[in-house]
Amino acid sequence: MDMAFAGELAINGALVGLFYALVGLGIVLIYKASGVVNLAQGALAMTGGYVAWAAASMAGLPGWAAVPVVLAAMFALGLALERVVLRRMTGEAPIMVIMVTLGVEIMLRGVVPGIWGADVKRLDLGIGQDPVFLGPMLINTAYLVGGAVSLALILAAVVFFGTLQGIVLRAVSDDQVAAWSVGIRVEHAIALAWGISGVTAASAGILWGSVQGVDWTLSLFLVKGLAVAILGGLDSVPGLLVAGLVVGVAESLVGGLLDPVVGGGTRDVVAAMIILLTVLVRPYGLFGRVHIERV
Amino acid sequence: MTPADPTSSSAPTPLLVCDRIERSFGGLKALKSVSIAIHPGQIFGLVGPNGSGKTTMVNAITGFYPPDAGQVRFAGRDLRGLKPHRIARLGIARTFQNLALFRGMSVLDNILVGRHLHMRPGALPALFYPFWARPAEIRHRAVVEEVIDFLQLQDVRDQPVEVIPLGLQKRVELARALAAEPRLLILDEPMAGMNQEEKEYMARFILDARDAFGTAVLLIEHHMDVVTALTDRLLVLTYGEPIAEGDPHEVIARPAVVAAYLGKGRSRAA
Amino acid sequence: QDADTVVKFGMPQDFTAVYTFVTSEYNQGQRDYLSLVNGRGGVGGVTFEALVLDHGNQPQRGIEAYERLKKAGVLTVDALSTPVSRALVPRAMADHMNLLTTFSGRSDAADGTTFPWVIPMSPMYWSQAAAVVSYMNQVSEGGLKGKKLAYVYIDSPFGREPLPVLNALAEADGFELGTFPYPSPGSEQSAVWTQVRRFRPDWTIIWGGGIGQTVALREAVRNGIPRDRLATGVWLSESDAEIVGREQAKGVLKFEAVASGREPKIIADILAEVVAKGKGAGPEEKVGTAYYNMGVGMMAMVVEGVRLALAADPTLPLTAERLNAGLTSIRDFDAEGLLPPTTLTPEDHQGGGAGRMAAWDGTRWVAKTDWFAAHQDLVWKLVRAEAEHYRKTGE
Amino acid sequence: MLLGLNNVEVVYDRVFMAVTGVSLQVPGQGIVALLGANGAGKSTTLKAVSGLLKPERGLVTKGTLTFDGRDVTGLAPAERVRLGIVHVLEGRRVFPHLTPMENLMAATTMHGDRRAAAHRAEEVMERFPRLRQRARSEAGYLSGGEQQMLAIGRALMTAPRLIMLDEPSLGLAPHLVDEIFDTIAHIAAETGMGVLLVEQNADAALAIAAHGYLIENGRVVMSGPAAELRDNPDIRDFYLGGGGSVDYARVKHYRRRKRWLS
Amino acid sequence: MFYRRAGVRHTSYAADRRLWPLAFDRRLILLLAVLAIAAPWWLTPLYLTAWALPMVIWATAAMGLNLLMGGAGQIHLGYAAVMAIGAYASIHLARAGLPFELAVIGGGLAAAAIGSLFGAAALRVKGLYLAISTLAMQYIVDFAISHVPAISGGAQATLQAPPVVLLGVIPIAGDAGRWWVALAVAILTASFLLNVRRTGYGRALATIRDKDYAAEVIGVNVFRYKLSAFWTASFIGGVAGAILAFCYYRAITPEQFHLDVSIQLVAMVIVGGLGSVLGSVLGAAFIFAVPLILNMAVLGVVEAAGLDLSQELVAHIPLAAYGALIIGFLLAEPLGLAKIYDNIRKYLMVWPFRHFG
Ligand SMILES: Nc1ncnc2c1ncn2[C@@H]1O[C@H](COP(=O)(O)OP(=O)(O)OP(=O)(O)O)[C@@H](O)[C@H]1O
Ligand SMILES: Nc1ncnc2c1ncn2[C@@H]1O[C@H](COP(=O)(O)OP(=O)(O)OP(=O)(O)O)[C@@H](O)[C@H]1O
Ligand SMILES: CC(C)C[C@H](N)C(=O)O
Ligand SMILES: [Mg+2]
Ligand SMILES: [Mg+2]
Repeated sequence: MDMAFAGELAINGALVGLFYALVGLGIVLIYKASGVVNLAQGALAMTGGYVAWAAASMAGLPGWAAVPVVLAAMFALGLALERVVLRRMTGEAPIMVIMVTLGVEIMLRGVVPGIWGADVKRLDLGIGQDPVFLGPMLINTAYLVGGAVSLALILAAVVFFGTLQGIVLRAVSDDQVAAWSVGIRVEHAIALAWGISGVTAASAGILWGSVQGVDWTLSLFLVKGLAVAILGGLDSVPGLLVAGLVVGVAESLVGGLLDPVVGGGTRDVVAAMIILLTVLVRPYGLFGRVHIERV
Repeated sequence: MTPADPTSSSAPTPLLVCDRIERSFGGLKALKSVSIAIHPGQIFGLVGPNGSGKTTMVNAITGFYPPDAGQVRFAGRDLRGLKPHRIARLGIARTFQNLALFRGMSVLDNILVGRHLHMRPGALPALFYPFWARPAEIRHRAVVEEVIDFLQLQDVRDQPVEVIPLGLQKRVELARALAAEPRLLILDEPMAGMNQEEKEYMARFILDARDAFGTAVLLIEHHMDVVTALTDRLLVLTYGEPIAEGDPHEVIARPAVVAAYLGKGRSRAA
Repeated sequence: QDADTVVKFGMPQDFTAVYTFVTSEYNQGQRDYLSLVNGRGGVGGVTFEALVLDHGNQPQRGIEAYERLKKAGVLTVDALSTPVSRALVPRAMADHMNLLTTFSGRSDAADGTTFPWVIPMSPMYWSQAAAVVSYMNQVSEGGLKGKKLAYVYIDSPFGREPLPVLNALAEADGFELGTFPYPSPGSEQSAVWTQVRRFRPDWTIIWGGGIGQTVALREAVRNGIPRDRLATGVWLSESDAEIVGREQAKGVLKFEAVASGREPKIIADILAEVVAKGKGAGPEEKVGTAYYNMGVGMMAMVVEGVRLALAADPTLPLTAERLNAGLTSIRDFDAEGLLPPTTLTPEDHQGGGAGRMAAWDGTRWVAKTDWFAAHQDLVWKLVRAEAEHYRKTGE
Repeated sequence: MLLGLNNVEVVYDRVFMAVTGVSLQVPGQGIVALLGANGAGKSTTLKAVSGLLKPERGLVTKGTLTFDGRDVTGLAPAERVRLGIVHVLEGRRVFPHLTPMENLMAATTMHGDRRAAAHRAEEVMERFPRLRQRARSEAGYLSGGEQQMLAIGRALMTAPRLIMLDEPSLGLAPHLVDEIFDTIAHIAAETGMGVLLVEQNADAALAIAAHGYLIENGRVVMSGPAAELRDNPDIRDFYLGGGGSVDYARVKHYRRRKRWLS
Repeated sequence: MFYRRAGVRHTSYAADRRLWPLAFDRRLILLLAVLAIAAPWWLTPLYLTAWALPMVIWATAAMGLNLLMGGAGQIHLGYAAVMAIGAYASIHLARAGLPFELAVIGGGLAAAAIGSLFGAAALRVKGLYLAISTLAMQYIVDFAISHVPAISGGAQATLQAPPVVLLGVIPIAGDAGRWWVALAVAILTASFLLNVRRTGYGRALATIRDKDYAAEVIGVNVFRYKLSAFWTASFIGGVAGAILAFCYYRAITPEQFHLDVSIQLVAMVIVGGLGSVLGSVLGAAFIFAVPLILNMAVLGVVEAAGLDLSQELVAHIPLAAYGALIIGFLLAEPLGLAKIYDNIRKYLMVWPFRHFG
């Protein structure tokens, strides 16, 4: 096999995998704080993309200048969602709360394109389209930027969970009632997680929106983010990183090598197989914490 | 109701024999060579400080944490490699230290599941309920009503199990275990969180169960007054090691036991 | 009752899911054209009404909308969605409802004898692919013989559809065909394009819709595929070029079955008589886009069918049966230059399969050829075989 | 009075009334014991004070709660902790995936001063040396007694003025029960905290308490100085085992239950 | 008030185990059954074929999924794939000449076989990790169907369903006939599920729902019952898929069973109420009908008010409102529509008092 070919596939795959991990990061944050899997994470990413487009095209800001505005707005949206919707569900069974986030996803999918239009929007961050060449290997610049941003955010999250605030968040995810009993403002902790998730979602939406254009399909990254988050272990940030790389590289390599043989888009299936197998071998994902069950 | 002097080890075959059981978790040796023998109809006490391995012992017997070394024999059968549900089928029932009732089910249904191993439930009987499942349901229901009567749970029969008080929940768990008609009943701290009166009730139920069904009982309890009164034989563990075994009154007087477990404070009496 | 003088068309379409990239423009064109005709007093004593519903690309909602529209008395249903159209075929066939599957739906529906009630009225994907290859064959020096052609497609029945045509033509024209599927919806295609680059194609065809197309176009550019050697079917629009970058997209080729731009007379008329009076069904800037004009063109054809039906028998109300007969008697209709001259017959529901190649010049689509149809013998061989297969097995 | 409950009524799930008008007082110093049978409403009362009813769909529907003269009835749980009310929950409820040290640190969100928090953690570790031994293990794997110590230590980290303990002796070995009660007595004596102690182990509780309340079916049916309660014949019978020595092997079959229905 | 409970006495265990101890409930059920059977005479064809028929089929599927999710506590995100297996298998069987009933059962069996294969994952993983494994199943099945022409039906990936012929002699051609077939299957499934809950089987499933270690000690073979739950639920799903194909779509294509359908099914179960048969029906009705109703309502309002809104906005408002409704209902009653019904019923039962106890 041709090394340059495999190398190019692997590198671009890894970068895309990091991007998936960025979507997954929001899911993991919220899960760690509240034990809820946020199915609206994809729709939040879509919203971030739309808001960026609106800021850029309506307020006339250049793409990159709109970014901080959008991140702030999405932080606020995350907080608002927690305050208005999720807070009232505290203490309910996780599956119900997950369903509520699905409701949020559907609503955002209606509201946002309803207001700004469902046709695909152009979002230009000023990232050049010319590829970077690594010897014979062609690396997508936008992926490079996206991968770097994801990596930075994920590392920041790893650091964060070592701080006191991080411990508090972990405590909240362990036992909300106990957290209340020792004076932790559980609502604030969860709201913070939602706010940050809004930011990571917006980053994802903006980065990918600049690659493919902004429309509702950005919300489909939910599935990839979810897969990566679960593969890594829903409550593990470092796990995200590894899982993102695994999924990205595998999708890319297997897709590249197998598709010509079987004549089909095997990528999604391969990702599905990897997830299935990994979860069978490691039931709590690669790095997920084991549920402590004392009998 | 005079149990055949179970303290004498001359009784022919023990029902349960644990021979030099060992079990560790990671680096922690939770059980270091523990052996016990329980005879039919005997109430065997197992005490020790928190974390001394009592629950682990129960888990080793019931197949949750199979021993790393040593052997468990029940009614002459080697339990090695058997899954918990297979062991349950052989006639061992237990309750849990931290209640493990099925939430979302009524008290009645919780006790009815105790009959599981005497039933043959499946999807098809349910599909043809009137002729297939109903007769069996009613038969087992009658048995369960006896248990309910026995443990005086009539009032709460139809309540969802999670809303009744803890003490009653413990009783329901006992009822569930009894409904299985076990030969060996393992009770892990059945009286935790009970007041005097409730403890007396529970004590009575345990004795009655033994007397009525001839069940052997392995009892873990921190209430020493209860333990000394009910058990025929007592084993004390600390750090996974047996430090004393024998007649309960005699055992609790040993200085080692007092030092490691009892202390000398006021709770001695309680 | 004057209800008899109103002819209703059902437009259950996908405004919220997979087809969002086309539906609103297409539907705007359809309704603006009906406004134009109504503004002029209608045709043969009837005026028109469009009943629009969203089915979100979900078959069950499409079926509900279909049944509802049927009850409302529509004479045609245009679902603009492959899955929904497929789910409607058995019903339309049983109910004798004109199911319009313009630019969507099964290719073998071109066979009117097998599918009397399914009317594509537009070049099916097989015809489109054949035309694209035939164009490439013409403009390459020495034809396609010995050349390499890459086909990069969305891995769905729609994307796989051209494969038999391409394979047959590869054999006939002597080029090497490389096929590169990417999974739906195509947000991420880098691995695919790495392979394409290594295949070193002389020509590349991309086949997808919406973001799949923009991402493909971007990746093609990035991987150094010359844009004037890159072509696709009807699903590439001004807004796609906009997203990729007007300049970056320059030169890319597409097959168009309806003229784009504002020059065609009907579009100019709409601007003057509908939009200028504030009766436009959508934003003015969309008037004259490729998808908008597709909506106009197909509606023009349906209205022409109504005209023919009423010319043959002016009794009102008009029925679906008579409209079907009217539609299949359209001869050389070109909607004043908007369409290639189109002839529909009870046997041929496709209408000739003609279109033309157009290139993006940085601001608009510019025609590179005249209207032409290619390899219709081959296409019809496939159509007949598939239709035969359907009749035999129901597949 | 540090804490005052005035005719508090609690309804679960909008339909089930668990506490039907409880009034009690806890002074700023010393131990108050709250006794009662299973399901009498002891835990519910404590949850009403700490504000932890909401997650169980419970609601204070009547009555008022005052802390240090202030009405706290509508306050969020975290704010009550900031005022100085802390609740050690029944069943220990440590954070299972955090280490003992992290468990302690998680309870310091209300204190800006990191150094003081670290110091306080050090004190707790001094008080419960066992926790230091298990410092690296996740708290979920600690034994029952260790977890109970951790729970009490964690509560102390909030620097409370009132500590409410819900059955701290539950499931503990006798020597640990002694230890825990000693600790509670010490805390009450040394640090000048109010303690509200819910216990089934009435004997031990009344031994260290100054005052006691007896609650039945959601109502306070008896109250008074601990010594008085200890001598009350009914209490002796039903909570203290008739004065100490019960022969469990011979307990009567169905004892008539006495109810203090008013 | 309406639901008189006073005077209801059970004198035997059999009576105590009845499904509906209250006479009022029994009469209500009877009335509903009669109404449903008579639907072809009082419903217009539009509502019969495009509303009632699909709803009753979705309700069947939701019941199957609810057995798994509510009954045994196993989340399944690939239930549409299970239905697809049933649909494709039954249609291929029918086209191979098998009578309709056998083809449907065959579809159910095929779905059960493959479905429980995937359920094997449930033996290792729990909760969300299981959910993701079933999601993977969805992708794998989708891929297999759409990439094997022999399954999906040639280049056009469409398969026509052969006409339904009952018992090999009674041809079912009309809407009414198809409705009765679907209704019969739904009623059968519902009665099965209602019975499951009051038998040892249902209880055994419930034990593995939250505490599988406690299930083990009473002798429940968790391994077997989890598999059995997957088997049974997949069988029902397969049958529902087959009925969907034969009676409703009449031509099947891969898109009819994609991930979004799986998610809709999960939504039906949860919005309806976990573990409740009534909930499955209400949930299916809600998830199926609300988008349609909203669509019409928004169109009506826009038209009546003469609002000049863009077609895009008009099309998206129902979607937004639909999401908001899901949120709203779950905020109001997280236990689902069935619980809302139950609350109302309880309220009427104790009326004029406010609470029990
Ligand atoms: N699953 C497990 N993983 C790791 N360690 C465990 C596990 N289960 C028990 N242990 C450890 O094994 C030791 C013995 O625990 P065990 O639960 O048997 O104690 P016990 O005697 O029942 O105590 P208690 O009276 O508090 O119930 C403890 O140190 C405990 O932390
Ligand atoms: N979450 C709840 N929902 C409904 N009822 C509840 C709930 N929690 C408690 N109850 C009921 O409220 C009453 C009082 O319960 P509480 O837990 O306060 O009793 P307790 O005195 O603490 O008993 P225990 O000794 O068992 O801890 C009981 O009858 C109980 O069934
Ligand atoms: C509009 C088209 C790009 C969609 C295509 N007909 C499909 O089924 O995927
Ligand atoms: Mg224990
Ligand atoms: Mg309590």
